[in-house]
Amino acid sequence: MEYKRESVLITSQVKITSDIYRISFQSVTMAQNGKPGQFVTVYCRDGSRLLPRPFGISEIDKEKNEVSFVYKVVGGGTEEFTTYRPGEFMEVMGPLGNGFSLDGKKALLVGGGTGIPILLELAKQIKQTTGREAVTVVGFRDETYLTAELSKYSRVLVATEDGSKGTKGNVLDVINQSGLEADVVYACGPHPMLRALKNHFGPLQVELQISMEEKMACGIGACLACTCKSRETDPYTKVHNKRICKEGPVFDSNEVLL
Amino acid sequence: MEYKRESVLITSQVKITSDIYRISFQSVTMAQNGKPGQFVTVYCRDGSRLLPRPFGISEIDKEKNEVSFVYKVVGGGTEEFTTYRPGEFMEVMGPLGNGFSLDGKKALLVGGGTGIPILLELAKQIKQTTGREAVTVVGFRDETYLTAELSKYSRVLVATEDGSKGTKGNVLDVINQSGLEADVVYACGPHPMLRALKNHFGPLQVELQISMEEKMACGIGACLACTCKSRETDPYTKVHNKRICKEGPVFDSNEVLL
Amino acid sequence: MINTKVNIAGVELKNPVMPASGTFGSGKEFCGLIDLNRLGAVVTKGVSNIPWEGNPTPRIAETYGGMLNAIGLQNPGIDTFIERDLVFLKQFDTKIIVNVVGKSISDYIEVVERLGDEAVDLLEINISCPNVKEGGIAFGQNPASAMEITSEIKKKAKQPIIIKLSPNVTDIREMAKAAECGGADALSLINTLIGTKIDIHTGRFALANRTGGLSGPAIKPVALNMVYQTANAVKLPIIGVGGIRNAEDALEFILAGATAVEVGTSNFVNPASMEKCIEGIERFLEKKGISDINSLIGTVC
Amino acid sequence: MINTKVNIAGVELKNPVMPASGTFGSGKEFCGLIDLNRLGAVVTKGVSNIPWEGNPTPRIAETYGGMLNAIGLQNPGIDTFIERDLVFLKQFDTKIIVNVVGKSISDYIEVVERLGDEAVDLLEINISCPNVKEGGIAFGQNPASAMEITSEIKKKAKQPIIIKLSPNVTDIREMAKAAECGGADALSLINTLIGTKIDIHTGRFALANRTGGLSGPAIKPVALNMVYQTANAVKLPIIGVGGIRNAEDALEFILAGATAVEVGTSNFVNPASMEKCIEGIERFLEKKGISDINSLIGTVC
Ligand SMILES: Cc1cc2nc3c(=O)[nH]c(=O)nc-3n(C[C@H](O)[C@H](O)[C@H](O)COP(=O)(O)OP(=O)(O)OC[C@H]3O[C@@H](n4cnc5c(N)ncnc54)[C@H](O)[C@@H]3O)c2cc1C
Ligand SMILES: Cc1cc2nc3c(=O)[nH]c(=O)nc-3n(C[C@H](O)[C@H](O)[C@H](O)COP(=O)(O)OP(=O)(O)OC[C@H]3O[C@@H](n4cnc5c(N)ncnc54)[C@H](O)[C@@H]3O)c2cc1C
Ligand SMILES: Cc1cc2nc3c(=O)[nH]c(=O)nc-3n(C[C@H](O)[C@H](O)[C@H](O)COP(=O)(O)O)c2cc1C
Ligand SMILES: Cc1cc2nc3c(=O)[nH]c(=O)nc-3n(C[C@H](O)[C@H](O)[C@H](O)COP(=O)(O)O)c2cc1C
Ligand code: FES
Ligand code: FES
Repeated sequence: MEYKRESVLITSQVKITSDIYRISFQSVTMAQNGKPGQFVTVYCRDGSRLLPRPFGISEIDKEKNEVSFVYKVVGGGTEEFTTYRPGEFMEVMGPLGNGFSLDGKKALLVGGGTGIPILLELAKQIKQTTGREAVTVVGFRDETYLTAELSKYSRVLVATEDGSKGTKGNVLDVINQSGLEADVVYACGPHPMLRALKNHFGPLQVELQISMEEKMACGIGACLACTCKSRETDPYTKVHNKRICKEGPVFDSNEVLL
Repeated sequence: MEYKRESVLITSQVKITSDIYRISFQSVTMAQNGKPGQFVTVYCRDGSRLLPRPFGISEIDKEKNEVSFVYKVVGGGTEEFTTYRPGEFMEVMGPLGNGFSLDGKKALLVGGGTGIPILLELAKQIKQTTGREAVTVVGFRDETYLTAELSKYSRVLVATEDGSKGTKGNVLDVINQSGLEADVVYACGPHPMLRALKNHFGPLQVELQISMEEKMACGIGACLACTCKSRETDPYTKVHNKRICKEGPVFDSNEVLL
Repeated sequence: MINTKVNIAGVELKNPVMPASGTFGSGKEFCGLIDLNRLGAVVTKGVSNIPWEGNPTPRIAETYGGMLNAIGLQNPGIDTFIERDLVFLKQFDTKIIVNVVGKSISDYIEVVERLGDEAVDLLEINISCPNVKEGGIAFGQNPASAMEITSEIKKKAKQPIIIKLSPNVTDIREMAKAAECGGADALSLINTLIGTKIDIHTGRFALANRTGGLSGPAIKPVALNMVYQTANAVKLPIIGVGGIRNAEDALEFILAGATAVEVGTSNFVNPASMEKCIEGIERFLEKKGISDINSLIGTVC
Repeated sequence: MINTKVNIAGVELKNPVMPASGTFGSGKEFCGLIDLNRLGAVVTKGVSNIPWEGNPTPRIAETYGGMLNAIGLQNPGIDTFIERDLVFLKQFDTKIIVNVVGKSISDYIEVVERLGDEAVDLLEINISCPNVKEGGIAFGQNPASAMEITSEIKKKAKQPIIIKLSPNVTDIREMAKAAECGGADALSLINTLIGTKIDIHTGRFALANRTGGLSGPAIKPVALNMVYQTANAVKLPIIGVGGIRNAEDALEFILAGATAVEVGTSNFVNPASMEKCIEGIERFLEKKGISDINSLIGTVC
């Protein structure tokens, strides 16, 4: 088994927008086994919060054995994480889930909100393995983030709802306006965005890999908390409920109900 | 009302034995209103621990508005407190309870275990107000602490169970051996010690003020968690259950059942 | 202007937040810590016809996210209560709810009758204390007994009566319906869940009474479900109690069907809990553009 | 040498610690995290006669010191279970306890009969799941139904049967006695307490199923009390469940009268919980100079 639960050393914690932070930590297991699209779960120090918080891996440095994720403060757990300092330890399990499958085809990356960070490692590995830069379309409400980092590995197009940066509108508006095409689309973001992408690329017969979210308890496939309705029967219970933490979080968009 | 619940600035945290710490913090209310024998309650950060932890005030610096208490690590709460650092804040309520009554009489101070620290402020105030040094008898299992500080304000006699320092035995052995006499005895420590003191000084008609402990929830007299059996009816419910947090923690030894 | 006034059996509270019985005494000790005038009401510690001594100590024990208590209803009895506590409480601009306890129906009635001509707004009849041998929960775990005591008290009570229910039952709706049939004007729930704790080092129970009542945030999901179930089973106004720490918790109970809420254990954790709750509710209504809190009651879906 | 072996209805466990049903799958996912050979037994997720889909998501919600779940017993059914999960579990040097669920008595019996010739040590009959409409808790809140299903299953079972009780009852002792009368060989308790949570921002329940089962350290005092009450009401061996996090918690249950314990929610908080529990128990016995864990069972006073 490739995942472990570890007490990991925090190497950096950076506030990157008003409510989004990036935290990096050291883990041989997670750095060496981790893939873009996989996630880690983080355990709170405060005993009143029991369940692990899942976060997609945003960057992997195999040489330094360092893994990063980017999180938005939305509740007690993420609030707590902002107090962690480099040099301290935190409890993490990973790498978990399946991750994106990279096959060298012409790729388009699409992200919205907190779905954006995981595209970073993906863009990096696509560039490293294929030598080509993918196109990345990212949508924000107003405040943008990570676009500079993404630009190191891909051509970045931005949409903001209020039009303060890039195209006014959403990622679909950018895709339509720029007439973006691809052989495979990787997407992570809110359900409405994923649904719109499915409606757009489905008829075009373009492969669409989407990353899904659901509340989790175990994070490793044992509790059946995090299922989604799937077209095929799931390998575990032979019904049509795939586990997002195990068979996912990345699914072919044709495979799951959105 | 003289007590307040406040977020107080921690000014120092010192480890004084293998498992005993002193923490000092700033509070105008507690420094200005606090008396020897009164206590404060400290609230944990970890949400799984709800109830305040009571600690006797060990020192008060009215000029610096600084208050200290000394605590032994016995469970989750006190374990947590050891991680607090100067410059951080902690939640404290106080000053609570009645405190010792000082009346200028010839005093003997007797303490055992974690009952010792509160004698420090008491010894100091006795010296300051009467100009005379009281005698302080302190009993330990093995590792001694605070004896140097107590010596600044009183003549200190030590008992250790293993005989490693001072008299081998307990505080009563010291009192008997040294033939200590007094007009008033102030005592804080385990029940067996308090009982022995009562048996010794009771027949001699010596006033004995003892500080009691009980599990507390409110710390301010509202919940009736912390009662002890009393000879007189209590002012609150008119039965015979005085509240240690309100009518106490200091009682005349004749007043309460030990 | 936002309306936070709610109505329990004809009594208007300026807001839906009040202390849970037994966690606030009669308010005196909290006086310098919070402003009693801010509260929708004050609910007093349980009062009996004569003084009660309560249980031996230790009476409480902390548990994970909660606490156990077995105070055993120590109280000064109705005489001292009227002379002292009620006089004290009347100074404040808040409603007064007296929690009534007894060993027998006639005990309860004695207290209720003594309060008949006093400036008390509501009576909360505690048939759910798990920490006394007679009375208390004995009435609260059986629908027939609950109905009987309710109707007997209702005959004599000059103030509207709130029946406080125990969660230690198979179906809270049956108990609620029994109280409704007996003539209750309102319900409050939940009292504590029966629980215990053992000190493995001594091999003894942590409480002198062996068992106690579990309260605090740990029990909130249970309380919230019972309030929801009850709100859909009876027509009476409901006061939600159990683990409420802040406005978010209070609003959950209101959405589940409570007209008002009581804050108990959280008063020990932070005496400012109730005030924060009230402010938080106001802020929530403002932010959401809801002009009347009553429009939220029971709207969960 | 210290003895940590305990005996449940004739089956000897190397130590009293095992996972609670539904929190450990059939063990596969925990394989790289802990050593299954260390466990006294493995208790599987509930298994039914045919595959069950379970409830819609969200199926869980975190609560203060606990969690709610409404998985709804999704499982592959007995065929896949025997072919895959049982084959997997047989590799390990630990006892196998299969948690059995059904919508009707005959559903339960079908599963029990299918397991008759399998290498299963004990059957845990789940009559206490609060998250399914039929079956489950319907049998677990009524003594007569509990007795009936127990005796019907007992007639067909080749392995000893453990009846898993629900805490959502007025008097757990009555339910325990009913199971005992029906022929149960052992009892396990508690399953989850019914609870709910509301998202005040959306005005909707946090769970698609509206209500769920509350588990985790929050409920430990309730579970411990029920184990204590039950141990004093019946002669059957008891497996204690509810909020156990560590050796101290486990020992509390043993002092209260449990012969063994199940660790549930804590497996999510720290997969190493059970191993730590086992080590902690060994250390405690050594330190206290207790040579046999059985001498501790039910000794609280
Ligand atoms: C596979 C996966 C990858 C994710 N990657 C990221 C990421 O890269 N960056 C990021 O900011 N967020 C990510 N999320 C969402 C993130 O897990 C939640 O924002 C976080 O758990 C909130 O914790 P909290 O304590 O602050 O919030 P609270 O609302 O207080 O949490 C309460 C409970 O709900 C759960 N929860 C709340 N929101 C979510 C959610 N959206 N999805 C799943 N569980 C939730 C928490 O884990 C916790 O158990 C991801 C979620 C999943 C499932
Ligand atoms: C008036 C008073 C003054 C005290 N002064 C001191 C002091 O100066 N120095 C010192 O080291 N200790 C003192 N104590 C004891 C101190 O309160 C406990 O050691 C402390 O609460 C333990 O907390 P914990 O979380 O580490 O232990 P845990 O055992 O985990 O605590 C669990 C619960 O039990 C309570 N508790 C545990 N032990 C005691 C105890 N002995 N008395 C009351 N409640 C307890 C805790 O407050 C908490 O609610 C005093 C107690 C009282 C009542
Ligand atoms: C220390 C203590 C004393 C209590 N005394 C009473 C009481 O006298 N009468 C009563 O009806 N309920 C009493 N209760 C129960 C509370 O009013 C309330 O129903 C319960 O604690 C659940 O709410 P909480 O979780 O907010 O504390 C008491 C609770 C505690 C913790
Ligand atoms: C996610 C989850 C799934 C569960 N599934 C089952 C089940 O299939 N069968 C069963 O008898 N109990 C089930 N339970 C109940 C547990 O086995 C246990 O009785 C309960 O959670 C209390 O223990 P805990 O506090 O240690 O979790 C489940 C509990 C959880 C949290
Ligand atoms: S979170 Fe447990 S199966 Fe996915
Ligand atoms: S702790 Fe509440 S009365 Fe003393």
